[in-house]
Amino acid sequence: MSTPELDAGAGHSPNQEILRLEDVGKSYGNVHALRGVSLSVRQGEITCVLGDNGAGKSTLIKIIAGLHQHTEGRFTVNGEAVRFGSPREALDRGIATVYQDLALVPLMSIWRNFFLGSELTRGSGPLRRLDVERMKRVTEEELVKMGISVPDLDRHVGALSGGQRQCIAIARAIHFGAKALVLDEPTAALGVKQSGVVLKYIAKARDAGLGVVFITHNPHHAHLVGNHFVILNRGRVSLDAGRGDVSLDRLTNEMAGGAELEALSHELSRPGSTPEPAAAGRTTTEN
Amino acid sequence: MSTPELDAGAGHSPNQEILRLEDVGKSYGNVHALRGVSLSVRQGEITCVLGDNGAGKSTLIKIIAGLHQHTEGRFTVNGEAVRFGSPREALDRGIATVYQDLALVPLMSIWRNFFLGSELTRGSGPLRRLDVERMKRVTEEELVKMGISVPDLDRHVGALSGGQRQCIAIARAIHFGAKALVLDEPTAALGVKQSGVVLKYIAKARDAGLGVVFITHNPHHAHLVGNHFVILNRGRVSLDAGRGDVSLDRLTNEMAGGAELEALSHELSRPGSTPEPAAAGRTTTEN
Amino acid sequence: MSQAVQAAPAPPGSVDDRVRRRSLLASVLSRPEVGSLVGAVAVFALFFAVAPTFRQAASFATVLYAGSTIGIMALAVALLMIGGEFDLSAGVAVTTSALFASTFAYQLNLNLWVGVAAALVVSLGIGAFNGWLLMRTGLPSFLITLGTFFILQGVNLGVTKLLTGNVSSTSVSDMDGFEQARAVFASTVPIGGVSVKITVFWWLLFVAIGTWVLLRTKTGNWIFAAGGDKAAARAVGVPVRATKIGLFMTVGFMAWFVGMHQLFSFNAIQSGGGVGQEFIYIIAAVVGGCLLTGGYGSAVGSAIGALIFGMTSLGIVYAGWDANWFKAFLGVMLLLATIVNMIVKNQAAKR
Amino acid sequence: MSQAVQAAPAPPGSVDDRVRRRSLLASVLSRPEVGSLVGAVAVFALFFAVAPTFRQAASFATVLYAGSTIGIMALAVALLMIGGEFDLSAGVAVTTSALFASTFAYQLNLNLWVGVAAALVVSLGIGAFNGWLLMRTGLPSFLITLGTFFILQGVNLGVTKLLTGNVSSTSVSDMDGFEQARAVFASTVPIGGVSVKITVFWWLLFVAIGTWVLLRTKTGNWIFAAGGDKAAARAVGVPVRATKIGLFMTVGFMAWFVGMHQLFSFNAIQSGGGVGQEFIYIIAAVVGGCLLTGGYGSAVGSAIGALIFGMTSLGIVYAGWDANWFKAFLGVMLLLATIVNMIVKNQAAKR
Amino acid sequence: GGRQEDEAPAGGAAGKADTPTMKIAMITHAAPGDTFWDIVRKGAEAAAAKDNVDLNYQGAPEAGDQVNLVQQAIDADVDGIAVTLAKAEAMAPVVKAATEAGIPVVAFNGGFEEWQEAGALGYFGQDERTAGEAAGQRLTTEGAKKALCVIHEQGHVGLEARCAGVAETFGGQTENLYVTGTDMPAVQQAITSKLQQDPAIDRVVTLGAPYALTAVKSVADAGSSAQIGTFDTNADLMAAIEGGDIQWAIDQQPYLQGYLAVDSLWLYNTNGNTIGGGQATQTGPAFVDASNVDRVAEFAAGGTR
Ligand SMILES: Nc1ncnc2c1ncn2[C@@H]1O[C@H](COP(=O)(O)OP(=O)(O)OP(=O)(O)O)[C@@H](O)[C@H]1O
Ligand SMILES: Nc1ncnc2c1ncn2[C@@H]1O[C@H](COP(=O)(O)OP(=O)(O)OP(=O)(O)O)[C@@H](O)[C@H]1O
Ligand SMILES: [Mg+2]
Ligand SMILES: [Mg+2]
Repeated sequence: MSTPELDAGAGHSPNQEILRLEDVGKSYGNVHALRGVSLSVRQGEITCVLGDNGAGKSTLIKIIAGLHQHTEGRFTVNGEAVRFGSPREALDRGIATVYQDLALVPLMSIWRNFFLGSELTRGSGPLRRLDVERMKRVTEEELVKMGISVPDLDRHVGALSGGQRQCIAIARAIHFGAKALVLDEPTAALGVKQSGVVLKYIAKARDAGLGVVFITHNPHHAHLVGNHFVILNRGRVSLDAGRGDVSLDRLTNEMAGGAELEALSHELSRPGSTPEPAAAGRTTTEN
Repeated sequence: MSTPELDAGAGHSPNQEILRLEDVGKSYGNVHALRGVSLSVRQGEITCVLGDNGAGKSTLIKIIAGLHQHTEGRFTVNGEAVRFGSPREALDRGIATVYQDLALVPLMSIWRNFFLGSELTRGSGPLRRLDVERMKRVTEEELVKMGISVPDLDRHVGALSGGQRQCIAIARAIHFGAKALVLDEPTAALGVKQSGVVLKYIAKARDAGLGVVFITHNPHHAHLVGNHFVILNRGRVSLDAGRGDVSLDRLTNEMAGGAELEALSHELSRPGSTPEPAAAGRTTTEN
Repeated sequence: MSQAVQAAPAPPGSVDDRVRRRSLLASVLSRPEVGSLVGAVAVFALFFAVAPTFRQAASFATVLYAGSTIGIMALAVALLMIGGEFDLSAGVAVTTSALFASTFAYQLNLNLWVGVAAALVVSLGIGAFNGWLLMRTGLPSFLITLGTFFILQGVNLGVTKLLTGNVSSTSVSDMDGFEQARAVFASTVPIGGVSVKITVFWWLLFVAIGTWVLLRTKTGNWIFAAGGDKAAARAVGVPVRATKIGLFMTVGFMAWFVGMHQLFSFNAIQSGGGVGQEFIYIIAAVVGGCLLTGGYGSAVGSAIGALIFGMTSLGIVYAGWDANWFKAFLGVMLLLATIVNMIVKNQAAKR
Repeated sequence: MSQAVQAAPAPPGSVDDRVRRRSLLASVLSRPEVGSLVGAVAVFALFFAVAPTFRQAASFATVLYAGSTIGIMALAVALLMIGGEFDLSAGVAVTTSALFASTFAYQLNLNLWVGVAAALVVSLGIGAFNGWLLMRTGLPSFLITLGTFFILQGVNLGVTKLLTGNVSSTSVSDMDGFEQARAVFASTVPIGGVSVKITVFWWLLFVAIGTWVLLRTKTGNWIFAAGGDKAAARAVGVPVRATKIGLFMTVGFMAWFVGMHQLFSFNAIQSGGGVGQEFIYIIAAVVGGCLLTGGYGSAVGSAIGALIFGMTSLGIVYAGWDANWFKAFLGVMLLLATIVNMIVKNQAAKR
Repeated sequence: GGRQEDEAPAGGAAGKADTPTMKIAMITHAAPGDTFWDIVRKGAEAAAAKDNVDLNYQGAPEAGDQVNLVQQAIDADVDGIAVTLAKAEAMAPVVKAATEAGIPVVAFNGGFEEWQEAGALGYFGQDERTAGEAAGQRLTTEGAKKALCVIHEQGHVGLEARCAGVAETFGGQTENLYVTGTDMPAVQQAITSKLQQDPAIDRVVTLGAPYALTAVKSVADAGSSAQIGTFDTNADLMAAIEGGDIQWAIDQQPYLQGYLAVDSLWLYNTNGNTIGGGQATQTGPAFVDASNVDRVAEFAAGGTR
């Protein structure tokens, strides 16, 4: 396991650029979800994409993952301009993705979901068949490493808790990501411990020389591992900075879209004396 | 809006108990998801339910919400033993819930989803009809208050981002919760700003005299607003304490199931020199 | 590589500049029924061009009549499909209702209206039974109503044979109440020299009520929710069970209505009738824009679907195309109509 | 109210004490086909008790034969349904294949095997067309294959009439290659004094292959994924498009096989045949435990479903029950078989 | 209206034979619920009652299913099989299997040309094509110009053969129209539209009594002056012929077909007789029209004509 010397704090990194988006835009019908977004992901670096709800983060990673196609701009992988027709093409270039909606098939078992689309086989010709033993073993190992206990790998994914499902999606992407790893809010449903494990994995992938795109709403998480921060705001890039150029506080403020957060935390920590919050919201049920 | 005097820090609270679970258990087939869980939710208090992934939190709130039935123990609402046959019964007692999977109908518009099951009508007899204007107005107001901009209330919920969807579910529950508010990881997909707004709402509901059950993986969030903390571990209660009895650090440690978190944060903050994390996890794609 | 902020964040809650206002055209185009409406216009234009007879008002009245007999049932089936369920017994239920009304009144020597009322009870009962069994067992409605389909088919024949000794019911044309009932269910209304069947007007009325219920009442909301996501609907307190049973009973009601129409226009009912009609109804609903998976569709759409089906099957006759190829033409026309529908929808989505 | 820790947290990754080991019985019971197997046993026991003829080995061979002709197609239809799609043209496609083989060889005076091979190409082509149009247009398969259904039905009649002047194809019994083809597709194998139709063995073989493919190959994984959640499957790189087209072609292949069986057992083919059979296939698949919504089911289940259907429809005759009530009996039996199925599943879920 | 207390029971009741109970299977190519086949069955049941026969009546439109039904009768080791050979090619092997198993087989209704080759003992009925030809001749003598032949089940051999027969002997033009027999309003609409499209049509020929009655409404709706003839009869049809709405009906005496088929098997088993002596026994075609309708109507009311 190589541990390349990283200059994590610098703006300009000497590492090779794996993914590059230039002025990329995307519309869904009459909604212009992304406009003129530029971004680059380098080998051995973690690019954090941050932003408000509905800012366009998931749309961005869906373009990278080949699920959607951009309607404007250029997208290059290893310097070559691409326009993925399907996620298969992205996977074939070593780009593995954890989607926000997880992309698991509820009625299929855990191990089948883990290896879906990249099944292990043995034998050849007409006798080529799934290597069930090995797939189960690998799945179990990977999940144990993530710190979740799933007693029965033949259980349907639909019967798992939200966090357990998320762990499977993450473990799968980490297992199959060869060049780049794209994670859309991977820690959203995760507990403290699992979140830690995931962050550790992300760091490890970076150290193994992968390019990582990490989307999160948690500035702490982002600041802990990120080399590079891109903040999206209503489909546009509003900040693009290296680790050295932003403090945690600045990041948090940028993400919250203003400084009103301080006030909030004060307000909340004094229960029983809440000052008038903007326009009373709750009414009791009627009807 | 009444602001009853709260003794948020004390273990014994004088407030009236709204919900009470005694030794409640629940099995899904061969999985015993909850065992002997006792819990009480009082008027004007926030009870935080914390715990690892798969600990049984969602199962617990589904029992409270009337979606599942407990297989063991006793569940009382306002002192009366109940066994809800359907969520409608819970709603009729003023218990509103935000489910982890949100319970939105993707092909229906935003305002229809907001009022689903509790539609406003006008006119009477055969002319009784939906009060579309008022429903749209209320929906818009509530969403604006949450700080998200949804330009077109006639959009299908299926076309919204994860966070936007979560906001709708929360706004709905807050609007309809009359006696108790149950929230299952409401801030999971939310940005920093929206999370703040949600916490503010939770505090406001408490101040208005509702009993709140708040499930989260974020110890900061929990500690900011909670009066009472229940930690679930593998279906059992492993900690049940008042606000005064636990510090944020203890809470975090309990939630992470040990002290290994410190090490992790250290480890991660020194990129480029990651020490051996337990058993190498990533292998490149093979197949 | 630190860059300056490129766009100032807009204040929260303000109007989102990313959203272009949808043109009125685009909003109209995105209604479920508009695509099929364009398909219907295309089919109409085609036959208008190739079949001279098709242009006559009298022919149009015949087409409308064909649309109405399919469309009244298709409406109920569409509502049921929006609510996420199927009813394979819908076709034979029509025959059951008609047989029951005539046999009941005949055997007991009653006024026909008593038979009509009793048949309504039976039809609603069959619907309620389907719905109840569905909710009780949790089996897919395909299986439940398939069972009812076979059972009703057998009962229609078995009972008729048992009571009349024949395979069709006895003619009711000379019984008390026949004329009034015929006026309600099966008369002809002359409009500007053209005789239009009364079912056409009933059809319009039912579609109007269906649209009102779907879009403007609680019940409509519940139907969409029950079909779109049953679990979510239940979780927010929608009475899913009652909604679905109600939908099955609506199918029962319409089956009764169409059954009465058949009874009073043909006087006697063949006990083997109705088999296969259930699919025509489903076809009309789907062509009209209903999703088979539930949660999406419209009442008007079902009417347009029925009209497309009626126009196509009669249009081929009006055009004088070779009868041997009838089904082939029908298939091609249906495919074309739905492909037009899809193109319109895609265009709408792009705006 | 601070309480002591009640249970020490278990170390991560260790065995979860909340999970009871499922008994072998419970695991077996939770397979998709087991419920229907119990249903099949119940139906078998019933007819074994009431119909003396049903107990003979020869009758059982007849039942197996009925099962095989439904079951071979039901297998392909079940695979397609697991993959999330329907094929309404499956019934008439059988007739198309048989008509094509005989007409092609007859009109051009060729060896029958040439006709058989050409029919295979045509059948696979129809399947591929269905699949391609489905993926190309994104319309529901119900509509696409409904179009094909009508078109094939029209073409069967139109072409046959055009070429032979009749509604059935000319007999092929005196053409070259007939005997060999008959041996392959429609011969009888004597086993212990009972003549068993060769289709029964083909059926077993196909079901075995189907099971192998579903459970032990990549393709099987993709079929489940494509039907269970198309979007998720695509997102992780499953070739959904190819999988679905392949499934339609499998239906085409089986339609060809059954068509050849019909051709070589009946020598001449009625152009109107096959209509309505598509639902029998779907029924068999659903009774055998396939979900209509896709993503769940089994090959063995489809076979059991076909057997239930065959046993029921023949059993009613063996029992000598009145033909007028045939459908009613069939409906009741089907409902009972599926309710037994459901009870078994619920029991399994509780363990 | 309504049920009359004194309605006579249908069918002729003869004395009962004292021969041992005989099991006979009757297997047709008809779906249940068809008027024509119901009368066939009544004839068969009348014979069965007289001959002390345990009759098992079955029908299936798909060739494969009909073959299976015959095979089942063989499995049940019946004493005789009466079968329609509308799809003679498909049925021949299983008929042979029955005779090889020592079960006498008679053919009826369909298979006028193929019954001997298939190995049946006798044939009772009316070739559909011949019946059609008779109708065609009648149309020609009436001086009709253009006839519409309404087929209520697409691809049905017997129905197609009737229309083909009409086309063959009719001097004028014949056109076929396919309608959905299970949906009466659709039948009415389709005939109406055809009459609107082609006003030259002056004869409508339907292939079943209920469809003839529906055609009456279509003719009225379309304002056409076409006359109506039909195959097969029932009670309402007789009234329509009496009232002049329908000109004639071709009666192939289905009651007789069923009766003779069963009776001949009984005779063969008890006395070695073959009705027809190796020749086909024709049961039609006979025309019912204004001239003889009163004679037939009486029995049609009982459901046996
Ligand atoms: N429908 C079900 N059938 C079977 N097992 C289930 C089902 N739902 C949940 N479980 C199991 O019950 C346990 C508790 O699940 P639950 O969803 O309550 O966890 P949770 O605490 O909410 O976790 P998370 O934080 O990941 O949401 C898990 O082991 C899960 O796999
Ligand atoms: N399929 C779609 N059709 C139409 N609009 C869409 C679709 N998907 C997303 N959008 C819109 O595009 C915008 C960006 O959505 P996106 O999912 O990328 O946001 P996000 O940054 O991932 O938000 P979140 O943090 O809530 O997940 C939102 O306004 C959303 O409503
Ligand atoms: Mg997102
Ligand atoms: Mg949960």
